Amino acid sequence: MTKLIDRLKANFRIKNVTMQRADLIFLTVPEKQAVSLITYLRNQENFSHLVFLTAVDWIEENKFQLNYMLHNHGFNFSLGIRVMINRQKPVMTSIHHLWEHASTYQRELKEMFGIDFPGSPEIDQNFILEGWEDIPPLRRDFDTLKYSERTYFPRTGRKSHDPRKFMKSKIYPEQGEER
Amino acid sequence: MLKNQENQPQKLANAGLPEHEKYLFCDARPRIRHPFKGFWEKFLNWARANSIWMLAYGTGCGAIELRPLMTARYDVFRYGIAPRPTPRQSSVIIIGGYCSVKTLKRIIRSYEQMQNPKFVLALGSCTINGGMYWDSYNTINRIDAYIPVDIYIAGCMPRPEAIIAGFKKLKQLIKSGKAEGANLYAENFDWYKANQKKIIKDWNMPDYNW
Amino acid sequence: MVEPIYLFIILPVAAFLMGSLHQHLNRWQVFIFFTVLLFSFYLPIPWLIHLLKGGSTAQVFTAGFLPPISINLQIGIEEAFLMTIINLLGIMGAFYLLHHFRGTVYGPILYLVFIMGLNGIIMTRDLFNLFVFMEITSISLYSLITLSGSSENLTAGFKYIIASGIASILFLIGTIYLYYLTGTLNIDVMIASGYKIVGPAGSIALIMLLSAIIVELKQFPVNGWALDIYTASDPGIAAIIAGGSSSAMFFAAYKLLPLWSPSLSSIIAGIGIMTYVLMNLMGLKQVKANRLLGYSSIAQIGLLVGLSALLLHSTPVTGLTTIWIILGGLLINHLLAKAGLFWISGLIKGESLSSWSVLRKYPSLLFIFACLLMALAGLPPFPGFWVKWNIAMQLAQHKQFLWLGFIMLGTLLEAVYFFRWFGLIMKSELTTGIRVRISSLLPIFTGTFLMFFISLTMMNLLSGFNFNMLLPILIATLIFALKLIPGKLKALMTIFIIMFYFYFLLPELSGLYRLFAIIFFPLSALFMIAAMNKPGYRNGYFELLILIVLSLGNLLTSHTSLQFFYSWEVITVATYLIILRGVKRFDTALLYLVFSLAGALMILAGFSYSYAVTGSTFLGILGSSNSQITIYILLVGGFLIKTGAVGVHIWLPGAYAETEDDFSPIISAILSKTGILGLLLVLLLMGKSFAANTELNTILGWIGVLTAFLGALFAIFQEDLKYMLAYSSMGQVGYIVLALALYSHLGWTAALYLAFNHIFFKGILFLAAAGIIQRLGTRKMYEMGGLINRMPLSFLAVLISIIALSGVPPLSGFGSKWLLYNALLEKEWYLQAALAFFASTVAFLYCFRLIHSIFLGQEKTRFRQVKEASLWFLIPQYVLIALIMLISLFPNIIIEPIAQVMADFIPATLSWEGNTLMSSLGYWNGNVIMIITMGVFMIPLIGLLLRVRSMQKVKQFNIVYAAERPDKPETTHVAHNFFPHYQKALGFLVTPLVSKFWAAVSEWCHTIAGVLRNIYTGNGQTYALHIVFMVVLIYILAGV
Amino acid sequence: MLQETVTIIAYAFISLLVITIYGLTLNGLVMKIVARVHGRFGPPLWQPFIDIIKNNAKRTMIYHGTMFFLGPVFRIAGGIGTYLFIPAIHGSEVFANFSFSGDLLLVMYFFFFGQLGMALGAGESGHPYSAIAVSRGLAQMTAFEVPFALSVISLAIQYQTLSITGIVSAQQGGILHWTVFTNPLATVAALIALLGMNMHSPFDIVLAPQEIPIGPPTEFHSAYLGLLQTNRAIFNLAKLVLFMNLYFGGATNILILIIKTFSIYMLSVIVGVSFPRFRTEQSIRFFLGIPTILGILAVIFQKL
Repeated sequence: MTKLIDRLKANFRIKNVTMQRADLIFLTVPEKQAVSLITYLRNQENFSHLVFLTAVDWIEENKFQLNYMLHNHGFNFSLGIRVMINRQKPVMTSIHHLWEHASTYQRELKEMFGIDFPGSPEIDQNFILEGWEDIPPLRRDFDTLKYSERTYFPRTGRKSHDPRKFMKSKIYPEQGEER
Repeated sequence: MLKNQENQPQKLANAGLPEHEKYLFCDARPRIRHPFKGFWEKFLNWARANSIWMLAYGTGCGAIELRPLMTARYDVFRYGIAPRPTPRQSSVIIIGGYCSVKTLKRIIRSYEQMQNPKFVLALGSCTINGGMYWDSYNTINRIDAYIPVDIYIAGCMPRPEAIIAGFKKLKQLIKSGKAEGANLYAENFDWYKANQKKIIKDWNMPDYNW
Repeated sequence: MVEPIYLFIILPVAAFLMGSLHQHLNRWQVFIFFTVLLFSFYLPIPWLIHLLKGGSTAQVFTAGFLPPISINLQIGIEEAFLMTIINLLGIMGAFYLLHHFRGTVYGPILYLVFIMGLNGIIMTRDLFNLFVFMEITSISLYSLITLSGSSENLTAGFKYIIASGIASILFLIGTIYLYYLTGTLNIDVMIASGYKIVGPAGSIALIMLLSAIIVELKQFPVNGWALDIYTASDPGIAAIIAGGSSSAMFFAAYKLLPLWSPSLSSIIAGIGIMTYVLMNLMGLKQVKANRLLGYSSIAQIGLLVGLSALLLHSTPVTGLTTIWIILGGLLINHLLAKAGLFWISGLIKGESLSSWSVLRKYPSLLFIFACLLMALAGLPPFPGFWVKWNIAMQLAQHKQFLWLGFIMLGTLLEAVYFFRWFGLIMKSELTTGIRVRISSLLPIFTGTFLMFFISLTMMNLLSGFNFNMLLPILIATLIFALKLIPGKLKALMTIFIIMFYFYFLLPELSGLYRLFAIIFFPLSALFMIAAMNKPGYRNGYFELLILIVLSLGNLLTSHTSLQFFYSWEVITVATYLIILRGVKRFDTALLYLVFSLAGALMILAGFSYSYAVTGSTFLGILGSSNSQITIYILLVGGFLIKTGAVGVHIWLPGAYAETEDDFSPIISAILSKTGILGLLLVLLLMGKSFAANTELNTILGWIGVLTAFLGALFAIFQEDLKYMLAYSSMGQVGYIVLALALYSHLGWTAALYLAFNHIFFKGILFLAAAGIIQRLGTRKMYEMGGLINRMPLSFLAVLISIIALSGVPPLSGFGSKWLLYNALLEKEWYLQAALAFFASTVAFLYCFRLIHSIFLGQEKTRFRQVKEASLWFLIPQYVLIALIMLISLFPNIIIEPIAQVMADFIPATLSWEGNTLMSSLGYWNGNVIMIITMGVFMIPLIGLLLRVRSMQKVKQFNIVYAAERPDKPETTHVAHNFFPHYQKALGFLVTPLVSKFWAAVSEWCHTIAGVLRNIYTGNGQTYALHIVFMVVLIYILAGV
Repeated sequence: MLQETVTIIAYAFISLLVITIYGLTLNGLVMKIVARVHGRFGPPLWQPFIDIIKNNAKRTMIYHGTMFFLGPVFRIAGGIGTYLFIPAIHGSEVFANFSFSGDLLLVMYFFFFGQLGMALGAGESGHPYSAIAVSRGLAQMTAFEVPFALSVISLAIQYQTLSITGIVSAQQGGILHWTVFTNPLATVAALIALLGMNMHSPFDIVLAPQEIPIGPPTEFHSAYLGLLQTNRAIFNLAKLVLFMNLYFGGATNILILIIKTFSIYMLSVIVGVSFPRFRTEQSIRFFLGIPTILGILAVIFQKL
């Protein structure tokens, strides 16, 4: 697999190669090279399977990290591709022409993170949330608790317990409530 | 007990629908249907209590608990309870656990398509106060803000025995003439509708799904 | 009376004068030309009158000698007649050619010589003289053809001169031999001394002569050169060749006919009729109008030759008049019609068949064209029809059934390409390119008018004048003349005329015929109310309708099979034209015509066979004991085609569905009953001892029930509303056929009850369909839906009619089913009963699909604004509903008269007990059933009505849609491919095997025609080779 | 005359009432039996009565249009009519119903009256499932009517009458005179057809509770459903009584009627609980296969 990485490094600006497991490597490419790298992997290196496409919100660095997980069934080997994109203007090139189902992931990302993939089919349609009007809910600056309290008529008198401690106090009350 | 509705407008605006679709849906307002009085109503309530048809619609994870109810182990058919595939013919809808906004829309539709008298049985903590999803951006916290609930059954999830107990309680309510959720809904229709519309943003259906 | 010899003086003198003095004559030239032609036309007329009055045949002897030394001319009735028409054609042709001859002097001269030659061929009784006149004709003709000097013309003329040269040589050698043997050149003497023509020399002489005549007559296969002439030469000249030269040559052959031995005669007959069939077969492949006409001309001459050989040899003297009329009629029919067609072709610039569509801009020319085609195809009211009828009768009388079959095949093929052409003209794109000149039009119109006149004469001669037979045509013409009256008024007039006719007709009819009169007249008048709906003049529609309906009356009143057949053909043609009016593509109408004509030919064959054995065309008894099976098969087969029985049904759906919406009810409800009438008549007239017992009835019954079943099965898979109804009609008529085949009182009562019921409900359905289609502009059922709110009245009508159709009590349909099953069980046709029951349950499927897809389900957005169907459609529908309700409540008012009529033929097995109808197996009281059904319906209805206050009326999208909302009405309406599971389970039964079969038949015909056509290479040498081959072949066949 | 008419109508009412009560009880009993087969207790015997009362006690109803409104009325009129044209008990004046107005053919065609009306009502609801289910139901109906028709024809040959009363009286005088013994092929063919008519599994794709919620009645509720349920009891029993009359010697008193109809019904119930479901085209092929051949054989044997 190191050969593969070497081959990739010859043509692409690969950084942060992390060997997660024997069969899983993560690497980072610049936004500009991402799609050509993926296309190369799919067509030349037999990474025929797009396992998933997700995002991570690095709010502190003002970045979104896109994770493309590709899988090569011949070697039973997965390759994670990290792409850091701008958080202020989150736009990424769509890869639905490579895998049709990528458009579903992209719709989800559009809805949950607000990352746009121009040209992806049905990208602007509702995916899970019907008629969401607030900022995308999986961004870290979205406060779900506040939203829930504001929206969903919270019932008063609700109490939260740490299940472990609570059950312990229920089952072994003689040990005392708090330790 | 129930207010009269004479002073309210009889037609609904159906503002959520585009203009060219308005003719496709009925725009009548639900009306309060007053029960009979005395023995006759008691008799009818007895029949209603002993023939409870529940809508076979699993709205959440709790639906898994309904299956054992109908099979040999718990056999709710004994109590005159039977599943029914269409809301038109059902008399009780069971909210099976957590309820997202998307599901709520379908619940409202199904509930409104049921015929008066109709009852609601809500299972699990999530329907009561959100349960473990209480701070989620997409799970409602309490179902009774949106449709009138007759019986809450606590638990996460409630066991079939608990559900049977809930049904028994519902039967008592019906027999005593206190399960008038449908009329309550009609009476406080605007309040319920406002709550529903507050969270369902793309309201692409009529105000009342006849 | 002018001596005919002057003809041979005046014509050449005039030609000589015109040739030598043409610089001085100028305009007088035309005058001389026509005067001379007029003289030649006038010359035979006094002779003809004289001879018709019973005068004796005149002989002209030249140079004062008597035969065998002299050359003599003869003017008998045949000669006078033929000369009259040929010279008439000559004048008309000359008139037409006037334009063509302008600027040349040779044209008129050659023309005069040519005419003289023709007259000579006809009149001369001398073999050598015949040769001379043939040479004169061919040389003048060659010059006429090559007059314009184009290379095409020259090639064609050259081929012609080669062929006629070979023919001349053969003729000359034959003549020399004959002279050697008999010592004379006079034909009469030669015939009289026929015993001398023996031995190898004699037979060779006859064969040579025969071959020459066959070449000159352009018989198959030695006619390649002739086709090129027809294609290449000027249409005016082609007309003269097709009409004049061929006729004269035919007469030469006719004269020589007694010379030949019977075996040679039969070779001639064979060659003639084969020519007729094969030329018509090859005509199928033609795309050029003139060549097509050439094929047809050759075919017609072949028919003439074949017939004369067949008829004259088998009956030397007796019945000669009929044979003369046949041959003369055929000749004149061909002559005028073909010349007319060639003349029209001269007006049109394009060569291809479709370029004639320019005629659509000239309705009168189009009318003439249609008349000429019909005349050639042997359809009434033209001479061709009478000829066709008499050919069949005569050939049957002489037991020439094989030849009759071939001739019928040829007729059918001819009709196919002619009417395909007509359809092409009516339906292909309008072309431009026509030059209309008065001088060209005059002969065309005169010819057609003459044809009507001759047809009348022939009718007079053959069957006696019958005003009734003309009445429909006269009234239709009358209405046609009132061109500018609005359509609505015409519809009203039509209705009144029909009812008036009915009023006068009814007292003349009795029993069965009266029932059919009720079917045909008041009900079709009722359906015609729907025609009030359409704006505009609708020229042609009402004329044809009234032609059809009044001819239906003639069917009922006809006493002879000729009258019946005449009206039958009129109905067929008029229906074809009316279908062609409505359809978008001509093939549906063509399919209808081809199948109908084939059926008509079968009927003709049946009638002629019956005539052959009984010697009478009287419609009282058909056939005698040993011929009944054949007659039964022929007639029943013919009528089954009309009913659209399975196997020959492929014309039906298209014809019923594609025609105009307000004609569909008439054709499907009423005209389908003509087939039923025919079947019933066959069964009645065959004689009870045969018809009641024949095993063929069982086959007929199976055909009926299979039609019922497959019709229903086809219907359920149709997406098109009218196609569904059309297939349904086919199925329902299948039940009627089944009931007729039972030959029992109960069965026939059931049949007529079914017929009435079918008219009622199918009328409603087609009318309702017409109303819906008019409003919606589509025939696809899945595009409709939810129309119950927009068209409640139509909905109610359709609802009632489908209940009546499906046979659900309490409406009238159940009565028909009850009668049918009782009859079937009584006759012990158990499996048929089961299949009929299956068919009636399958009918439920399309009934429901019909009403659901159109009226129930989701209303489509684009049809929200449609209004109720037009009142003119609703009025007849509701009259019919009233009738259905009436016969449902009181079934006896219709069953009793039917049962009484049927009891005249077969002892009754039905009995009445109050309102209860009893058969040997069961009982049924329609009245009580209706009351009980109403009762049990009212009780729950009242119960439900008590709850009406708690009800909320909702809209179309307020449905339980799995907790979703429907997206669009178009995607929510379930209508397309409504019975996919049926398709999976029984779809294999509806594979269009029958269509494939007939398509294969048509394909094979075309392929054979294409292969045969290859013998005409266009090369003169090949054509010469053909002649040699033919001589050898005749030599071998003659067996000397 | 008037008195006669009134008497006949009164008798018909009594007959109808008895049969309705019996029919509903029979439905309850069958539910109970099915439950026992499943290893459950099942609902009480009188559950169908309660259900009908409850459905009629619903306070609101909706309607889509006139035909929707009339659909259940057609259906129950069809059920009642069918029953009333069949003589229920041989020799009894009360249970002779209106059998004087028509014969077996009338009954066979009156079967369709309710189905057609119901199909129309379901059609007007505009619900796609209704249309799909009607299409399936009608298709299946055409198929099972074939063996039934053949069987009836065989009977007509055997008894030379189409009158039901006539057929029943021909079977009197001992168990061996019943059609089931004298004409077993016809009986078997008809009983298989009955499985289809009763729309129990394996022929219940019309109602298909999971895929197309209960088929044609998807949109029907409240009092409509009450009518439909009542009809189910009556129509069901009408069919059973017809089969009893045709194949099992009829009944001379109400007890025999109950025993015989119950036994006939048990057949389809037992088959129903034991077999999985056919798709529509499979059931069409099935009915046009062996049962039809049996029917044809029955006809041929009778004709011989």
